[in-house]
Amino acid sequence: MFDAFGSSALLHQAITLLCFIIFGVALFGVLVKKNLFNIFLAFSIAEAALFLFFIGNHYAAQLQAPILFEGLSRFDPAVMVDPLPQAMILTTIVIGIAVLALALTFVIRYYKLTGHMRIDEMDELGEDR
Amino acid sequence: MSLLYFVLLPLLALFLMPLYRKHLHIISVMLNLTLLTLALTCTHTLPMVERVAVDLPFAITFVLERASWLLLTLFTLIMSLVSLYHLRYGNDKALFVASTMLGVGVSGLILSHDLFNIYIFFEISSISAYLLTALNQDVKAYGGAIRYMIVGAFASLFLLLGIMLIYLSIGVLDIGAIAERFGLIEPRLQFLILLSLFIGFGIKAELFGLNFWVADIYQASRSSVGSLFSALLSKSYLFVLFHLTYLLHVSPSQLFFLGLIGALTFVAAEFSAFKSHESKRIFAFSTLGQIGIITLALSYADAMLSAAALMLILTHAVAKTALFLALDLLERHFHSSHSTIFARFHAPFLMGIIALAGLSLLGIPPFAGFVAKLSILTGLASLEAYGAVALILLISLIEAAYLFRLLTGFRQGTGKERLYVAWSHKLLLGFMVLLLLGFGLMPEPLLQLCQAAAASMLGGNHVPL
Amino acid sequence: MNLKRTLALSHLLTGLLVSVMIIALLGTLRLLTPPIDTIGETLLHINAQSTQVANAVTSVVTYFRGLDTLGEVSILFLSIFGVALHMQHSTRNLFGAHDTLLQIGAQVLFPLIVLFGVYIITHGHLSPGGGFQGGVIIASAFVLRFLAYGDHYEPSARLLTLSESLSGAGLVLLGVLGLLLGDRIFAQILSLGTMGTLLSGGVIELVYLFVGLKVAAEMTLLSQHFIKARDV
Amino acid sequence: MIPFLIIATLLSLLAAAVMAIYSRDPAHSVLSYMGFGLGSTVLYLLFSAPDVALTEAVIGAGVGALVFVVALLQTQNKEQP
Repeated sequence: MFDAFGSSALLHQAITLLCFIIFGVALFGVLVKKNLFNIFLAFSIAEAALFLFFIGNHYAAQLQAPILFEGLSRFDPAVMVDPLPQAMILTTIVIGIAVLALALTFVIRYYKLTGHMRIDEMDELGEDR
Repeated sequence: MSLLYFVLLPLLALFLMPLYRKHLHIISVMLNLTLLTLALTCTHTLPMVERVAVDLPFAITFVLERASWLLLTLFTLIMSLVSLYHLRYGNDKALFVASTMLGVGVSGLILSHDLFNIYIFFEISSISAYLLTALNQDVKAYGGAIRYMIVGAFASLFLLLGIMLIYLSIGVLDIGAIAERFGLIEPRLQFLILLSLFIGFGIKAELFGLNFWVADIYQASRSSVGSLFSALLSKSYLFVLFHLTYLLHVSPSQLFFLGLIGALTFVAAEFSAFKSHESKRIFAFSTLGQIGIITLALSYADAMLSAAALMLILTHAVAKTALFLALDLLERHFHSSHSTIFARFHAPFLMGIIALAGLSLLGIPPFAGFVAKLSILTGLASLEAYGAVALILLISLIEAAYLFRLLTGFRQGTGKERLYVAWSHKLLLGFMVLLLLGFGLMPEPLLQLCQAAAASMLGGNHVPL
Repeated sequence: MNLKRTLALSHLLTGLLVSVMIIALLGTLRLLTPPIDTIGETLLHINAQSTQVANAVTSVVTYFRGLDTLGEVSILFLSIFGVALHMQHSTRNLFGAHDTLLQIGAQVLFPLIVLFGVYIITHGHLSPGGGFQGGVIIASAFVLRFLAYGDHYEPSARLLTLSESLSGAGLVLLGVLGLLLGDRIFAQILSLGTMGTLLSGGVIELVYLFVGLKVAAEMTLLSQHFIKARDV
Repeated sequence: MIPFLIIATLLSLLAAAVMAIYSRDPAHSVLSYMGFGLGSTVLYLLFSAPDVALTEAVIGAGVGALVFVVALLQTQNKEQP
């Protein structure tokens, strides 16, 4: 029964489906949660789901990491995973954490100034002051 | 001359900041003037193509052609003007870092031809915009910045999704190469990719349905920052959106959809501006209105209309910068930006600047704004899009109504304060208005530049491999 | 306009767009087929002769797409600058622990963790890891000290910003040097060495060294500012 | 064997994501978020991307969790003096 996912196409579809369920759950959380803390957490998870989707779709059972170890002697796309998506995701993870730290800084400062961090009570902007 | 200097020089200036932390305002002016000079010296060597790292056709490529050169010059000019304006206010570290990075982000956005690289510059410009919004460090600023971060996170999420889907289906990132292979993708997947790219760039370019946040952000930030947002940020995203649209040869129905979005943006923004009484919100909505017209004009993918739209981008950016900088002077004095402050001061020069820039924004004859709007209208008429002509004329009446309401505010009120305006600021604002007047009286050279730019933008400017 | 109504409207609109996207996505899942020849595979082919680096991901990150890494480093700089700006004047450490055992443990572990971070950075071109990962590991050694000593441990913020800025400037100067001596950013101005040895890859190693130093300083600054409460 | 490990890890990630986002207690959220980071590290290893796995471990699960924990502490000590 372990051969059921032997074809990588089926595995890719399962990975894609699950990752997009996580993505959808997280985006739904962004829309319904009112706490800024949970909103940014949900964004972070949605981003991570996209990363998993991207890396997962480049995986295949016969492929190895794009690093020359003892067993391997040359770079060959037939036995190695595509390195570019990994480099892209590496970059994007760092960007994600940078944005997250800045966002949480703003949330903390906002909380210190107003005493709450609920998005539906943020009403300091608008027409009449 | 390498195109990478537009990115590397500001970064070097930023990273060396601890060495001259007392003179950041002077460094900022010098840096921006240097970049402006560099941009101007590129005029004779267009188009320029530069590959980063390897000489492969699919490596990261920086391209400077007529259209992006026009925008790059505009951006460096506006950055120089804004940094000159801030020269009087002394050393401001946060403003220096955030505005310099904004410059890096927008120049990278229009120069780069690699989609993932565009994403990086997209993030750079977004983060500097968040920092610029939170510059005042009060409740309003943090509230605005948090809202901006939430919509910005949505935008970057969908842009990332679009890029991933493109790489997963055709395996390239260079936008010229994507244009070549885009037809190989299954049509439904094509639609999905276009939709995610549209959501990503549309949110940031402040298009209808995705722009509910814009007025709040402008209101939360300083007026001088508003000039950067309105002149640089939204324009660069709009440029990338349409660059991709033209390159990918989207179907006529999708172009029509973009035009419809543009028209809706225009109508909704002008009505909101009419209802508003907060001057920063009014200018924000008026920026949205101009973006609507530009989107409408660009969506016809017609040489003459695109040239007119580029002209409108240029004149609108200069006029809005002048307006926002004048408003910043008022805001620094009165600590408020409600439109009633217009009745509380007496300063003939400043009032004249606001009136003249407002007239150019509206498109009144001796100014450059008139030439731009007229060529958009004649272009639409030559395509027999009389509905669009009627719409623009009709809604412009609303624009006229609220701008005149704002300007007549000068004549009301008693017990006016005399407002002192420094000579340097008078020179700066006067220069901008003279620029508008000059290009309004002699529009030919600018129109020719815009036509050449539109031709290269519509021609798809495929990079020779 | 009423703010609550605007918010509700915006939620409705974004929700609508998102649900359309999700439905469309679930329908088009099966259409995704892996491409035949990607740029990544081309890069893998030319990796051996153009960089002499055993870890292909490293060579892509630092050489083929070095500009992305430069942008990423500047994003990190920008974000940490914002954190430091908005969290300055913080006084009280949130973790005021004075556990002797924890302090001894921190004393013992500190050099080991730093050494491990340096190993990860300098072997980035041979094995998994590199500047970002190693930098964060080094920073974690400082975080351990913050936790153990509370308010009694304070690395010089000036030194940290200086090392962050100078390593960033070094990275940019390396790019400019590549532009001036070679004809492109991060051009190989050093000899490549032989693949698999510690001194291989030429400029790549220098790039990761600068990145590692910068990330270590930045992450230390980040945690230093974050774990202090500011009472407004 | 590995495909089933991948699917199982993804399913547990889904559970962690739901816990992290929809839990009412922020402490549970942060713990589940850490779990999510560790799970995705395992997944990247299974996908033969050790570089990304290392990055996710130190940056995603390490720094991300630190940032969230500190934000949690900073925004709670006002309510319980």
